[in-house]
Parts: sequence; structure tokens; C-alpha cells
Amino acid sequence: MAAGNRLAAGGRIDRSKPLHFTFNGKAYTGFQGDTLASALLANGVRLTARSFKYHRPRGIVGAGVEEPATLVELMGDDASGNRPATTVPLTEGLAAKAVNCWPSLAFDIGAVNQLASRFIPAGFYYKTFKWPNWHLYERPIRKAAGLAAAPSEPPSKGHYETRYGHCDVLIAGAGPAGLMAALTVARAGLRVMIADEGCEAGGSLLSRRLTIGGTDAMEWVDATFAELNAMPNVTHLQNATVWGYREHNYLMVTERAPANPSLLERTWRVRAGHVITATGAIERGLVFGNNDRPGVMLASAVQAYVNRYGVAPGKRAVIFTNNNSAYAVAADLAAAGVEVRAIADSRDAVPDEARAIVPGIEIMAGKCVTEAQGTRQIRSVAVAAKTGGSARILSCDLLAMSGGWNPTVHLWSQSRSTLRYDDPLATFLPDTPAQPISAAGAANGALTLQDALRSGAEAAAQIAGTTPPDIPDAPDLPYAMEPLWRVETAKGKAFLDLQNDVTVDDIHLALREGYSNVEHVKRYTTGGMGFDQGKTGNINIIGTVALAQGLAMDQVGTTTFRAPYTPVSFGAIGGLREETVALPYRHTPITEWNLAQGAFMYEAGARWRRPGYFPRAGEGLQEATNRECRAVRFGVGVYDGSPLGTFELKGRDVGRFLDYLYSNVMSSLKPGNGRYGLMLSDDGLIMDDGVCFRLDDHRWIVSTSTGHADAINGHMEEMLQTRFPEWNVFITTVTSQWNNATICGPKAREVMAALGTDIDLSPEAFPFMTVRDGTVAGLPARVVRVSFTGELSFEVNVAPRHMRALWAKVMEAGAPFGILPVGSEASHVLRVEKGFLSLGHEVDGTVDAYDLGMGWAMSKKKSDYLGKRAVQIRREGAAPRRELVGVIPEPDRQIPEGAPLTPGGRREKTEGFVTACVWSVVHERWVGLALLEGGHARHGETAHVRLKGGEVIPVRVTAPCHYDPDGDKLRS
Amino acid sequence: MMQIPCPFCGPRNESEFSFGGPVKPPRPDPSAVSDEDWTAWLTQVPNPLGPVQEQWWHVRGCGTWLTIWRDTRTHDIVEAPDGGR
Amino acid sequence: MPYDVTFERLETQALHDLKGPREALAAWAGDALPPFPDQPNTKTEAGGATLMFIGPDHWLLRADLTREGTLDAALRPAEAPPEISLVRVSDTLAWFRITGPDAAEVMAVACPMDLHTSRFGPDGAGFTEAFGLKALVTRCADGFDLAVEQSFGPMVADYLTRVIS
Amino acid sequence: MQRYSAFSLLRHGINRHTTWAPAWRSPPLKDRYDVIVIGAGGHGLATAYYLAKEHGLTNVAVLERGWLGGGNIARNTITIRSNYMRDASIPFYVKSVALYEAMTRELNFNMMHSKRSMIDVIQNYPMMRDRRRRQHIMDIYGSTYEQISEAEVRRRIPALTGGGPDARLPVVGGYVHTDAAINRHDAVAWGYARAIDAMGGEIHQQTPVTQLLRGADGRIEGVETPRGVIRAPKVAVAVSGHTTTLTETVGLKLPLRTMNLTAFVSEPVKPLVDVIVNCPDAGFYLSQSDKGSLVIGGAPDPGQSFRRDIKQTVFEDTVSAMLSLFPSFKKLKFLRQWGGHLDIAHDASPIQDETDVPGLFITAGWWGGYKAIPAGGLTLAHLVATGRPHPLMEPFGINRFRHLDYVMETGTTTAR
Repeated sequence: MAAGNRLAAGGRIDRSKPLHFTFNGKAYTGFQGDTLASALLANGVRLTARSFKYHRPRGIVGAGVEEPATLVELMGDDASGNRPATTVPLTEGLAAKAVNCWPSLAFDIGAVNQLASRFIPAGFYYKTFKWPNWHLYERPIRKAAGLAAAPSEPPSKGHYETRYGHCDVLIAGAGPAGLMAALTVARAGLRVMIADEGCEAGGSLLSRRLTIGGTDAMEWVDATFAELNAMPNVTHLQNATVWGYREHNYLMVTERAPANPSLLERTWRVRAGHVITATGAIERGLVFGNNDRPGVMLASAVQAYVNRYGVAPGKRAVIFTNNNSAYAVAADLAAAGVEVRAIADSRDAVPDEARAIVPGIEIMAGKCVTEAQGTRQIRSVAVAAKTGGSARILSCDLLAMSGGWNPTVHLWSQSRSTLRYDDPLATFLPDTPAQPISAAGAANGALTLQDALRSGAEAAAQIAGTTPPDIPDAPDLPYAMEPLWRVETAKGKAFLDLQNDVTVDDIHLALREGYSNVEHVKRYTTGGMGFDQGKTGNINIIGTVALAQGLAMDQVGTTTFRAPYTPVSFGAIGGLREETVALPYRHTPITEWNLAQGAFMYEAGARWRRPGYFPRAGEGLQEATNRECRAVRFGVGVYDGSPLGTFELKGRDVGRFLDYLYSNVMSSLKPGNGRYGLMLSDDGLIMDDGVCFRLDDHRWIVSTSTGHADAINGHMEEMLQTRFPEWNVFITTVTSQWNNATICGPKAREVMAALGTDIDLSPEAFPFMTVRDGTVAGLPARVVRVSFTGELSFEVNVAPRHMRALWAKVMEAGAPFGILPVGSEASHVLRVEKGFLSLGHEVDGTVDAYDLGMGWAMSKKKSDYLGKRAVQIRREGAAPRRELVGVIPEPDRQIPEGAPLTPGGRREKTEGFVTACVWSVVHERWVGLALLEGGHARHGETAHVRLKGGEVIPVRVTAPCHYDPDGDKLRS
Repeated sequence: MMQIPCPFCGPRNESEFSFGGPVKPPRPDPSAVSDEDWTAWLTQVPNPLGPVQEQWWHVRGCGTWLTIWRDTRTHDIVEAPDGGR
Repeated sequence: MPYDVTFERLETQALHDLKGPREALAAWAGDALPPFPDQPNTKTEAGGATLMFIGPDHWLLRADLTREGTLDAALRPAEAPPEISLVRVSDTLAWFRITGPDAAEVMAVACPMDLHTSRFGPDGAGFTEAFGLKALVTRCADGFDLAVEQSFGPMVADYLTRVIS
Repeated sequence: MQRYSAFSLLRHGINRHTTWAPAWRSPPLKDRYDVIVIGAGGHGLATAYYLAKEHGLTNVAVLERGWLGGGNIARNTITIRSNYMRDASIPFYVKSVALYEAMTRELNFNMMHSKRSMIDVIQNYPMMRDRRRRQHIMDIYGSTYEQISEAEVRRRIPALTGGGPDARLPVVGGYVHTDAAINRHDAVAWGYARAIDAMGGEIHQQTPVTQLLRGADGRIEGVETPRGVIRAPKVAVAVSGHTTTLTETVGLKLPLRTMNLTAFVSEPVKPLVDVIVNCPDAGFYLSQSDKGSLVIGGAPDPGQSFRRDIKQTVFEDTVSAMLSLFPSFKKLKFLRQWGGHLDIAHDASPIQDETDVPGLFITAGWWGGYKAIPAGGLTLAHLVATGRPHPLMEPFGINRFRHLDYVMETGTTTAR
């Protein structure tokens, strides 16, 4: 291997499985078990990124989700942008490139921003780019922003899935604390789910050289999983991030590599009785001059590369720390044969136990790195006393820094549980839980192995109600630290947020300009608002603000932790809900027949997919609609009315119940008869119109409009259950128990006769608004004489299992009479000709029954019904009413639906609008309906439609009914 | 996604329910109240920063209209403020 | 491997919706019904019919479609007293049977309810949500029966096909 | 006020930016003002600005519970538009859009106002009718709305590759509202704050009002805060979501309820969508910020809520609706989410009026109130200063509920 940074032995990589990959077009080789980051380091690639604003050279800083510097874009089948290189598992053929640099990583034109950096401090764009306007600057700025390009195609194969999960205890994190907790609750018989974000379980143990119970810690991990996986009450999800913590202990877990090979990713929505966050801790960086140069890395990341991946990220290392944990890193580096020049420790007193594990390595107590030197790769660092003074230059190609540890409290905080600032650890720790949640291990501030194991066991035992198990012996270096928020003697740009290029100077500028709240600082400087959401840098920002303002850390406070913990692909959230199942859809049994006829189908309320019209060759919407309308007006048509909401009501009190729900009186209906009615809300607004039929003394059928069926069902149940629980009424939804073919037109009775029925069809025996049960075409049927077209109609209801047969027989029996199927468009025309109202057209939430000329539907007899009082109050007001009228365009032309009416057609406040305008096949001209101020008194007048652009169309105002005003046809 | 206790079915996912609004005082007799009281009853609902009593319809379950007290700050389902229920 | 399950759409089942006090229903139609289940969202079976307790004072009787006429005759919906309601609703539901080792996994994609045997036993039967719709879930041998409002049948078939592909 | 310009950046850059003055001061809190505005969000700040600018009222304190600009102005989807349906609404929003367009120069603060059109993507015929209805009435008030074909929708939004003829809801066309824009919400808050400060107004952060105070004559007298009682003959409440919490302290009930509306953003990516995309049938809208993130919003949560979180169901509905039209976004990543609470009036239209407590003014019910900020401030300042409603706000008085004379912009009440 070219650069030879791979150690001769060790690590959890499989050296027998080499993998080929490219980065920025150049070919490299790594091993199974590598991440892209470890493989790049193994190949000696140090410059891996350019920064967002100044385009400074950057390298790999971390080893996990905290990575702030190296984001890559993956290409090919894996195409996705903005992936931290540290979280991309290496696969054969992987192709990656650095984001945010042009034309190339080594020669990046945007780097000129470095020269201008003095003039583009935090928030500079608020102060400039104003002349002549923002648009001049916006396009190039948008291009410069935005990191990676978005994938241009959806995944070519596989799909995403979302599913539900349930458990007694969900454990986030399979490190030492999480595993110990899982073992404890699983042995107690609870249903356990353990989810870990890594490719491999073990958490920090993967990167450290530790023993548990006298053997290698990873052997303990393997043994623990062997026991857990043998238990039926344990679900283990690896490569699975718990990223969202919702109300009522509902959590989101996304698996990136589910066992089912059809699945790209799978999201579990888990309802957990209790949650244990064993999410570990993230190391924070230190803030000194040029702390962003390639070769400056988190100490824990260096440790991971050496121990887990068998990679030496440098040949000569300096350690800079304020705590003990970096001493173990120094020891591990030395053991791997890397020269450790010195450990600069900002503490004046270095604990003996730390000194003891780094024999032979120079320890510079009370010293800080003030500056990293070198541009594309560090060459040396300057070390000086904390208080200043002359610096010593140490040549090195690796600086491992450790600013202490931040427990990963993201999930804890998302659950609304509180945090407290802990002085000894100089960090925010879990405090009061707001939901059934516990924190364990490093996530709870237990920063040594033995403590972490104990903390996991204790949290779990408390939930299970058992005594904690014995903790195996697990020696570890005790943890101690002294906070160092920034090196005050730093030289050069000292970065707090590498991803958004936020420096200490930026924070100071924000404070100087009055942006003093930490939320202002964050927004003005954009610190902590990058892809990494400030996982390594936020606390240093808070520390810098606290120092500058002379406040305590908890007075400054944290910014809010919000989901997701790490970014999640939208595909994994949407799951299978895509394409045809993106929204529910409903079919009647004759959908296939409609499609076979070439019907133009679309959704028309309540998720029903229905035929709009049935075009024949060469016909458009208008021609087909005219033909269907003519069939109904002059011959016969048939309409599938199945989607109408239908309810069977039973009981002694149905009559008075309906009297309360409808504005007119229903209780006086005789068996076999029906009535049209309006249902109002108590606000006096029209909720629905429908028809009630009384079958016998105690059984009724209520039908509602298609679109409101579910809402009316809820409304009826609410009134019954909450207002009149003592009333004897039962409501059963029978919408799908009855399908219907509505045969309508002057020849409808002849078609009925041809179908064959035992019902007497004569108008005397079977008048309008009555219902009869019998057989039609040999099928058990309920026939209702209602009409939504103004023509003689028979609504033939049968069970859906018979609907196809009925339809075929209707078409057959109707053929000699020229029967045609009728779609929604023709139905619309027919009801407009007739002046029948339609919810959503004439009823738009502003009109009442009187406005619609239906004052007869507002019962005067009933002392109370829903909406009565509200309508009275509203009508007593002074506001002018818009009333339903017919309109005849003069000259004869179509008026767009919704076109406003204004006084004289002038450009001023409207006095109404045209609700519908259709080609009338009986008048052979355009006719319409409108809501017009004072319209009832304006019949015969001319009103004016004003179109966009100023065109004015005069319309003659008429009564709303354009056809058969006396209703002779529908009663015939 | 809350978990709502249904008196018939036990705790169920919020997605099985349809929100039915906060519980208002009983509907006054419309013929016995002033216009002002009537419109106030119609248009005003309790909007507390804290527990609110509200109705949910278990539309995808047993069909029950039920009442819960829910804290609008946290979405926790709580006992009634007076400790009843 | 993808989920090890099969699903089939069952034919129409004979269904009667029964509402009212249990005693009144038993008095009217007791002989035609299996014993009333005591626990909410459970079922009892007898003589080829299943009686499910699906809501307060609310039961659903399920049988093979061939028995629909017999049950109609026994239940006499049109003659029942006002204290109870009996309505034939056979056509309102579309039925699916999901069986196989991974049946529970597929149900977990569809349904938010905890169907673990400790929570939803062999006699479990009740309405919940599936694919965002109101759905009746019952256990059957080696799996589950899932029923949704009949007009949504094609959509659920579409969805299930996607889950198992 | 220190002028901001490219030249001033150069000049201060030479001094290493140590010579910038604070954008606003933190003056001592007095115990009496002419007007107290509660809430240093968009509407409160705009009101204080116009009180000073239009009416010369500068003895004004804006009291803010948290940090200025930290209310809903920090939690919205920054969409500015005027495509409404009713005579009552359109002219108001037309005015607001015009004020936004002039704001960068007026405040000498770059709002990054990006007039980039909103395209309503229509996927069903009933919605086409609803939108068609708007275009003619909008024209009367000078707002633009043009129908475009499906092909044109796709040409202008190349990433929109879903919604084909076999889709669950096929795209059938669109409407373009060219006046629509996005801008930078922080700039609006900070720009107003700086201007208020320069004209002599005061902004007091971390000053929560715990109680409104009423005099013996029933008039408003002032407010109580942890920093003491502050008196003023006029108090304007501009605290979206918390209006009733405050007014109930003087026994005032209002037809308002508080809801949570969530939004979320994607990872930042290179330019992908150049317009604001609104999909009313699918139920979501999105735009791409200048920083590269897609900003996405959907429906409100069911039920009242003061919790600024996201409902997983609402979130999933929004995401799958988006993916059905933008399938390539499946591999795009979700980066951050938040919720904001706002109050909605019984008829879902805003309320701006003097209340039954003389001297106490409210501006509330701003459902999508970001776009209304400048005009809402202009009209409230007019009302507070003159005692008469601004003509643009006349239809939105509180008395409409006494006559049940609702302004039905959405065609529905919030009865639930």
C-alpha cells in the first residue's frame, strides 16, 4: 500500500478482503471493516475537504457521527451527498468525492475567500449585497452554498419500509453500559430492544484496549450478544440509529442495513415502556490557532484508527489535552509504534495515574498548543504556557486533541428531560426525566468502564425491579479534567465550528454588536447549525460566550437539541407510502368496467376514484359531457352513485335525533317516504345536504354527500354519545353494503320495466321520494326515487357482490333505449341546469339556507336544532348577503368558474362570483349559477363579471333553476 | 404520537383517533340565553396553557367518543385538575 | 430474504352488525349466536360462526357466506325490537389472510397495535388501524385475518404486494 | 445608526471589526411608557417600528419573554405571498408584500428578499377550481396568479418528476404567483430592532409579562413583570400562541386556540428548486433557502398545543406527500425539525382590534403570519396611535364574532 500508514497488524479489519474504491477519481484500496475515512488515512490521504466559507483545507477530524470536517458525496448506486467520511462503511467499488470545492480539492478557487476573510466576518451578508438588490448576488451565493449536490435519481432498486415496534425497554447504544443494561432487563424477562448506530456493536470498546473480567473486552461483547440473541424477548438492531424521541415514549429508529435484502433502510416507530439512553459521549476539540488544519484530530478518533482500523494517522504525534483520557491514546499510539513527541496538558497538575501509563513520553504540564503550523498538512505545533510567553515548536504530522467529553444527551433532551451543568466534568448531564427514561454509562457521565457497566446494570435493575448483577472487573484510567474553552494566546484563526467556519473572533463580533443571547450568537454566526449540528463544537461556543460575558455556563444555557440525532434519509421516513399508495384510494365494483370503457377517471371526494366522463374516439370533455347530458335529458342514462354515504339508523328516538341534526322536520315522515334536508353546524353553516328515508317505525336510512360521509358519521356519533346518550338510537354505516345504479331520464321507467322487477313502477304506486324493497333483474334490491338530475330517476341499490351483474343487466336492458353511462362532469351540468346546489361550489362556508333560496328547509316549528340560533343572529346583522341566482351570459359564452362579479364590472370590491357555468343541452347555450349580493331581488337585472385583465361580461340575473322549475319531470 | 387510553380498548395509538375538540361548557338552551352569551359559547373554547379537557373519537377502533385531560405544554395525559375522573 | 409470508384475499364473509344490550340481543337471537365474549376485542366461535366483541354494546357476527341466509332468517333484522339493532353488513368489509413465519412482521408494517401474543392472544379480535385505514384484525391459524372497508380492498392488496415484494 | 454597506465592511475590516456599534442597546427599564408592545417577534417589532416611523411615538417599550426574534419568526417557513381568495384579505397581503420588498433599503439591512415565484402544483380538479377562482379576484387588487400547464410546471421545477399520469394524484397543472418571495427571518427581526432602537424605542429582552393590569375605570394600566410593574395607557399584545394566556389575566376571553405547526429542513445541497413549491392536494410546501436547505412545511397537529415538537404522523404524511412528487428526494436527508405555536381564530382569519378592556389591543390569529408582519405592524400601529382601525384591517375586528359574521378565507371554522 502506497503511503503505508496501515499498521502491520491489529485492528478489526479483515485483511483477507481487500476493497477497491475511488476518492476524487483516484483509485485506492482498503479492507473489509474500514470506513472511507480509515481507508483514506491508511492510504496517506490527509487533505480530504475544503471548508464551507473560507475554503480552507481540511482533513479527517473524528471517527464517527461527530465528524465536522470531511463530508463526501457518494456516486453511482449509493449516490448521496454530505456523508461524513467517518460513517461510510467501505464497500467494493465505492466512489466518493469531496464536497464544496471547485475545480478540485487541491486547487480550490473558492480559497480566494481566505484572502478576503478579514472583510467577511460573521453576518457580513446582512450588511452588504443590498445594491441594487439581492437578486444580483443571490445566484452565485446559492451556488457557493449548499455543500453537496442532491442525488438526481431515486434509488434504482430496493425500497424503504416503516414499521411499528413495541417493547418494555428500548436501549439506545450497545456499548458497555447498554449491553450490561440489556443483559439485566432481558434476564428479568422483559421485552427488550437494543439498537446501536455502529456497524459493529461494542461502542467505545471497539476503539480501546481494555479487558472485562480478565479477558479482551470485545470477547465480553461477543459473549453478551450470544446470550441476548438466544432469548426470544430480545430484538437487536445493529447499524440502527435512535434519532427521534417523541411524546409518550415513542421513538424513531432507522436501520441502515436491514436483514431483508429488498429493503434499503427501515424505520421502526417504537413504543417503549421505558428507555435507557446508553449513547456514550463525544469528545470535544480544543480551540487554538489553525486548529482546523489536516492532521489535527480528536484524540479518541486517533485511538479508533490505531486500535480498530489498524491505521496510524501520523508518524509523529503531539497530544494536547485538558484531561486524562488522552493519556490512554498516547499509550496506544506508542504501543503501535508511533512516535509521541509530547503531551501538552493545560492542567498544571497532571494526575499520577495518567503519568503512569505513558512512561518515556514528555509531559508538558500547564502548557497549551497555541498554533498548528502548516497548511495542507500540519508540520509542527507551537506550545506555550497557558498565560503566554515564548513558544516551543514541536515538529509533528499529527496532533491528537482532547477537550474533555460531552455525554450524548441528545435523546435525553429531545424527550424534554432536563439537563444540568456539572462542574467537575464541565459539561451538561441528564437531570430530571420528563418521560420514562434513564441515562446510563458515559451518556450519564460515567466515563470509566467500570462505572459505565455499573451504571447500565443499575438503571436496568431499577426498571426490572431486580437487584443489579455483579459487575465484572474492568480496569480503566480514572477520568479527571479541567475545562479549557479556548486557548487565550492562540495565534491565527481559532475555530469553534469547523463545518460553518465559525471562529472565536466571530463570536466576539456577535457579542459586540448586541447579539448577546446564545441563540442570537448561534444564528448570527451560524455556529452549530451545520450538518453535524455542532456535536463537537457547541459547548466551546457556550464556553466562549460565558468567558466573554463573565457568566456561568448554565446561565448561558444550551441551545435546543432537536431531532434527528443524525440526519436521516427522507426515504426511510416515507417508507412504503409512495406511488399508488401514497394516499388511500377507493373503488366501486365497476371501476374495472369504467376503465375498460375508456373513462377519464379522477378523484372526486373522500378518496373515491370515479369516472369524470366516458369519451368516445375523437371526443374531448365537452363533447362527451354533452352527449351524456343529452342521454339523460332526452333518453336515459345511468350513474354509479355507490360512494354516497349511507347509514342505517335504528331506534325509538331516531325521528327526534334527525330533527335535531337537520334544519327541517324529519320525524313526521311516514314509512316508505323520504325527504331532502340540510344539516347545519351550530355555527349555522351548511355542513351537508342529504336525504332521509323511513323504512318502518324504527328503521331509517340517512344518506349524505360522498365527501362528508366520514365527518357526518363522526358528528352523528358525537351528538348521540355525548349529548343524548340516553336516546334509543343505533347508527350503522352501510355505505359499502349498498351500491347503486341510478337510472335517470324520461325513459328510466321503461328500462326498469325491461330489467324486470316485482315493484309496481307506476307514479301512483311508487311516487317521487319513496323507497321500495323488491327484486330488480332477479337481484334483491332497494329502489329509491330520488333525483339529483331533475329527471325521473330510480336509484337501484344492491349488495356490492351483485353490482357488476346489475350494471351489466342495466346496460343490456337499456341498450334499446340508448342508455349511456354518465360521469361526474355530466352530473355537474345536470344539477346546475336544475339549480341544485353543490357543496364546495355554491356552499362555500359563507351562505345559509335563505341565501340559497331554501328558507323552507329552516323549520319554524322546531324550537331548537343545530344552527338555528346562529342563522337568526347572523341574519339580524347588517352585513349584505350573497344570494344564489341563475346567470345567463350575454353574449353567450362560457364564464370561468369562480369569476367575480363587481358593480358595473369595475375594478373594485366584488359583489359575488359565478359558482358554475355549463353548456346547457336543453337551452343550447351557456347557463350558470352565481352568488350575488342581494341577488334574490335582482332577477331580470344585468350584473357584470370582471375577468383578469379587465374583460367584462354582462350576465342576466335569473332564478337559479334553468330547467323544469315546477319539477314535473322528476315527479313523473 | 400519543397513546390515548380508550375505555373499551385500552391504550391505543393516537392515529386510531380523530380529534374532537376541547370540551366546552354544556350547550345552553338557545332560546334562554342572550345573543352575546350564545355567540361566546359558540366561538370561544378553553385554551389553557396546561391541562385541557378534550374529546377524541376512536374512529379506527371501537367508535367511542371519549374524554381525556391533556397537558398542552407536554402532551402528557393527566388526571383532571381537580383530581377527579 | 424477503418476508416469508403469503397473503390471499378471502371471499365475502357473512357479517351481521349487532348493537344493544347483550341480554336483549341474547334474548332475541341467542340460539343463532356463539356465546358472548366477555373481554373487549376478543371473539368466541361456535357452530362455524364467530362472535366478536368490538365496541361498547357492539358485536360482529362472522360466518361463511353460505350461512348468510340462515343467519338472516334467525336474526330477523327487520322485526327486531327497537332496543337492539341487527344489520347485515357482509359486503362492507374486504378480507385478507396473511400467513407464514413472518406474518407478524408484515402486520407490524401495517398496524400500530401491539400484536405480541402476550397482548393479543389467540382469541384477539378488534378494530385498529392498518395502512392508515380502519381495519378489523383477528388471529387465524399461522397468521392474521385483516379486513378493511370493502372499497379500500384494491388499495390494501396493492399495499400488501409492496410489503412482501 | 451606523450605516451598513460594502464600504463600511471594508473600513471596519481594517480595524478587525472592533469598531462596530451594537445593533441595538439595552437601555434601563423605565416604569412608564406611552405604549407597551408585548412580544419582540415579527408583529411586535413591526408595530413598534411603525409607531415611531408613522406616528412619532417613540416612548415605547417592546417587552420580550425570551430573546428578540425568538418567537414564531424564528420558527416559520419564510414564505411571503398574497394569493388569497376574499376581498377582505387580498389587499392587506398585497400591501404586506410591497412593504417587504422595500424593507432592505428602508431598514439598511439586507433581508435577502428573494422574489422567486410560488408555483401551486395542482393534482385534482376540485383544487383547480379553487385556484381558478382566485386568479380573477386577485387581479382586481393587483396580485398576480397565472395558470400554467403541467409541462410548464415540470419545466420550472425539474426535480418534480413524480405525479405522472399513473400516479395516485397526477399533476394536472399549476398556478404561478410571481409576487411570492422568501427572505431571511432573522434579518427582519434584527433590522426592525436596529431601526426601533435608532428612533428611540426600547426593546427589553428576558422580560416576561406575567399579568396585565387594569385600573379601577376598567382601562388597561400596564403590565407586571419579574422586573417590576411597568405602566402605560396603551398595551398591544403581539404574542402569537400566548394571546389568551395573557388576556385571561384580565378575564378577557377570546375566540382563539393555540396550535402547533411544524416545519423541517433537509441537509444543505446545491441549487435544486428555484421557486417556492406549494402542493395543496398533497399537503405540503417547500422552498430552498439560500444556504441550500429545503425548508418544508405541512399541516398543523390535531389538538391544541403549546409544545414545540413535531407529530410523527403529520411529519410522515408530509414526507411521503413530498416524495410522491419528488422521488429523488428519498436519498436526501432530513436535518432538523421544529414546531411553532400560533393561535387560530374561530373563523381561521386574523383578529386585530382594541379589546373590551380599553387601551388593550391584540393582534392574533395570524395563521401563516410571517407574510403579514410589515402590514400587520403598520395597521396595529395605526390602531394604537389613532384609536381607529386601519382600512386594511377593518374586516378583521373582534366584533365579527358577535354577529357571527365570519371572514371565511378557508371555507371552514375551527369548530374542532
